[in-house]
Amino acid sequence: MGSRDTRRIMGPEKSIPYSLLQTQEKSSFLGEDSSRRDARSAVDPRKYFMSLGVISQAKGSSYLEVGNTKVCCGVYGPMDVQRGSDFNMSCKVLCEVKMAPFSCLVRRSPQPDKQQKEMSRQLKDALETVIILDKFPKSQIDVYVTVIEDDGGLLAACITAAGLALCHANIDVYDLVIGATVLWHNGILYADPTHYEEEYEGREIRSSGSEGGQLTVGMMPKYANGQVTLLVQGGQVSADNLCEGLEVVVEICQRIYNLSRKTLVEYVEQSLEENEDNAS
Amino acid sequence: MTSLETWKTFEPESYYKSFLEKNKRPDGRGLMKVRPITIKIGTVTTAEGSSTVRVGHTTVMCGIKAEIATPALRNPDEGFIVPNVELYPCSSPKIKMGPPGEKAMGTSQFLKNVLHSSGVLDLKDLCIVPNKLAWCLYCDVACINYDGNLYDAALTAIMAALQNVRLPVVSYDAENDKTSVASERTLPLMIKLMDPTAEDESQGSGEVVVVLLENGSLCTTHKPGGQLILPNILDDFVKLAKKRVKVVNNLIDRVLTERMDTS
Amino acid sequence: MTMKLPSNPHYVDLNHPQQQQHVLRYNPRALEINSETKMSQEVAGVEVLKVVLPGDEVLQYNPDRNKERIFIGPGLRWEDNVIRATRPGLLKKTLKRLYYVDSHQKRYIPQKREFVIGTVLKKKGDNYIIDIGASEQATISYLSFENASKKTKKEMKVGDLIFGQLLVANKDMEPELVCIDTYDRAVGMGPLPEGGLLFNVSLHVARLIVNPKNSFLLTISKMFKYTIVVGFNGRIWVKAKKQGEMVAIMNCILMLEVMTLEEANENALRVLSSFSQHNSKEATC
Amino acid sequence: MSKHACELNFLSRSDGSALYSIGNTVALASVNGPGEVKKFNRLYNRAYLEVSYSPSTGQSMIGERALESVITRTVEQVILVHLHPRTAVNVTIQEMQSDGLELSTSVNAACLSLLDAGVQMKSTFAAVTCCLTPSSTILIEPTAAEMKESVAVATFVLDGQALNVLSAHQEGCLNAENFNACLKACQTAAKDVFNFYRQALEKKYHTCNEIS
Repeated sequence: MGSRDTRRIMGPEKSIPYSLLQTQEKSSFLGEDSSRRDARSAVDPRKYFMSLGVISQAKGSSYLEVGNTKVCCGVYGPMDVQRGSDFNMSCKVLCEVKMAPFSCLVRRSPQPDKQQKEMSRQLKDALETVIILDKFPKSQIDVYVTVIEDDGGLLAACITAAGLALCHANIDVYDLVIGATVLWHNGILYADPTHYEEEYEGREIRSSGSEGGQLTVGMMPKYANGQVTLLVQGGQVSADNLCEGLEVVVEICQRIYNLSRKTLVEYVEQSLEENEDNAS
Repeated sequence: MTSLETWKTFEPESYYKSFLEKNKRPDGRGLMKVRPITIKIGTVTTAEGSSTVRVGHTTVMCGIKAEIATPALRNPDEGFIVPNVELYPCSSPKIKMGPPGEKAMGTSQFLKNVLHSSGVLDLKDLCIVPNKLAWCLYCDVACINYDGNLYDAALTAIMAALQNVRLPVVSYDAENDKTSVASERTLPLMIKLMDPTAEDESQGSGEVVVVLLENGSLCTTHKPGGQLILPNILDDFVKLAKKRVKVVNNLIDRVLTERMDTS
Repeated sequence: MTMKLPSNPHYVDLNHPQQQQHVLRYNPRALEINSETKMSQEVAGVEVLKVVLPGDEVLQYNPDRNKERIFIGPGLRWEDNVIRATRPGLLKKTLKRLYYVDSHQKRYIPQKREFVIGTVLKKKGDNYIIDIGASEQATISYLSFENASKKTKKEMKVGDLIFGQLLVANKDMEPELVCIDTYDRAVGMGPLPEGGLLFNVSLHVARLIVNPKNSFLLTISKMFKYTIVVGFNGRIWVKAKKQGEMVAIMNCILMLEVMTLEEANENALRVLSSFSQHNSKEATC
Repeated sequence: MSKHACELNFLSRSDGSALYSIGNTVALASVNGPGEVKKFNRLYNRAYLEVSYSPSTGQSMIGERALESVITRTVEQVILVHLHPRTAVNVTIQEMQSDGLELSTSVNAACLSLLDAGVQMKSTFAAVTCCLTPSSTILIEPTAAEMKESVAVATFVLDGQALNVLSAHQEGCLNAENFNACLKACQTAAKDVFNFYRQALEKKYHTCNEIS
């Protein structure tokens, strides 16, 4: 587990996850009756649950559940830049995605690894185009995302959670940013894949030239009738499949967008009522 | 900034003193009253055992991942239990990115002491085949919202998660040294019903943590410096903790029984 | 357990407050102005009461109840009508009812009006930055030297030694050094000439040898001619004709750190006499 | 009560140092008094206290860091930190030989080195470790072997004046009465430690300064 980590309690030198010892029975992408494992049709996304104000001391915070993927995001409002960094007119966005050790089937070491760094960088790119940066010169916004459980569509969930938390922190944004993921598996497009499907697709051998891949999009549905802020695509997909996939993703983002707008509006109404009754 | 906050930032002492005179706390609680606790079990499907505990605003999630390891030479028939606390920067402005700070390390060490001295889990039960195979339980406590009282929340979370752990059956045949692990997780852990509860009181500069077992015996006290206190104050803490032990334990049992009949 | 040292009149052990009294003698006029530290007589019978640890209760003092006034010197703290010690050391009481704790320290904490030896670190604008061994560096303006003026600036290189008095020294401000007294006279202060030897001792040894009643330096002066400057920050500068003599003097003074004054006296004589025979032998052959 | 031994002013380069041992646990503590402080931990109204503890064998792991934080918070409560703002006091403790009593030896060594350095303090403090054997007798300052079979181990740091509890650390399970009994035993034992401090300091102040 890397160098001896002196700041955490150490277990035995070598310990292997028991899943390696389990007999790997032949697993298929689809369930028995050729529908998806969790009995969803190819296009409809998983169940979404959103809530705001989870962290009391954060300027803005949100908690998002996409099926089993659970993500919590805290935004710490425009604060002055650390000493020593030079002056710039636009605001600096600092993103950090942290995955809890128990968030995947195989325990991840709590020390930061490549995937988390890469995801932080991608989230930073997505958010830098969303926040109106020159509204906060000489300042810095910290966005911390904690992944409690990863069951597929992680980057999309992080983007949606960050978008909600930014709005809750009432930081000026062009529009509420939403993330969505689609997956191709031998020609068929599946929306909102689970971790199992992603894993299965990732292990697929590409030599036979069969179509397959995954597309994650972060977009702002309403601003200037739809702007894509981030597009990450892996695997081999033909051009027209990609365009068709993009339409499906835009349509999914639209539906999530309505849901998150509803949550935000409800939250505002609820806090208004609270102000009234403790004001009266 | 409302006038209250300006007062708080400029003269913190007088702000807190005004509350202490009426022996209240800024969030309206009496000095001795404890924050409401809510416990949920099995909240993370990827972990063998998991729990979410909210003590007032402090929200803590504990996930237990089991792995197989060879037992240490010194005690060949014992498994491992490795508690660790991760204080994520998202939980409070005071916590910075980077390796665990003093607070996180102190709490991890505290949890290790409690688990070791309370004898809640006998490490021998974790052993599958002496000096060959043993379970190693990584109990990671992730703090989502840090608002003080981390000791109590973390300990309750681990206790609840330990009782929610389900391990697969492991069979090992000696000749061809092959271990096979059943696919579903069935086997619960043998928890000796003495789950400890921490009662910690932090008044401004000092904090006292008293951990009590169900039969009222004291399993860990931890007072790292801070305010000088008279010995009899320690007894008040012990009485206070006794009251709370019952409250928290039947809360965990209730949640466990609900879990039993649903699953 | 009060342990009384034989307080024979001629013995005066020096400590901060005493030292200030000792300093004031140089410029009598300054005496009247400075009414804050009560002048205690020349031969003050300083009564050593006992060894105290921090937190020991020295005495109860309630301003409205007991009438006579007492003074609290360094190392003591008055808190809700009880005087407690804050430093380990010998509790001492002068005749003017001034209580203080004389403790052995190596770390110098700047006190007002104390003489210190500093080394020049760098020149900053019209100030020199001087290291006096305290937690912050002292500053001295180029004007605070004898007959210094806008035009005739005192040139000091990095590493020069300077002997000055602390004009400003408290916990909230950076210490400031001056090399002139209230009449703009140097009175022995100022940059130290080349060729001396600087060494460090703990603070109580420095205070010990400066005490006028202490004949230790006189016994050394019987053997060699030397000039010596003692700073209260534990730095001592010695200059004699030959390098060997300077080292001998240094060793004699360093003996004080570990043994009592009488032992140091005898050993010093022994060391110096063997040193001088060695010189005379070398001179003859 | 196992034998205490101490040597003050053991190191020449540090402002205050003490080599202290209880039984065969030996700790060397050295203090560098209110000195220069690094820029980022400069506090405008008080001294910055830094304690670094290194064990006798191996690298300092999380256990040693927890010990460091306990000692820091204990010493911070006793030193008059407001007298020296914008300075740093660092206490370095090196465990020379450990036989179970790491915490109490290093706390006492730290106190002695602070006394040697003459840092201004509210009061002295002393740590006493006791353990409860299965036959519920209380052993003061046990060796590592005795601690292994004992049911519970408790360490109390008490202040010099009213023997109040400054810090407490207890492991192993015991009921409330035993806990109080342990506390009482430690308080009586602490008196001897304070006398030991007094003798050490008196020895130091009588030899050097005897001027007649």
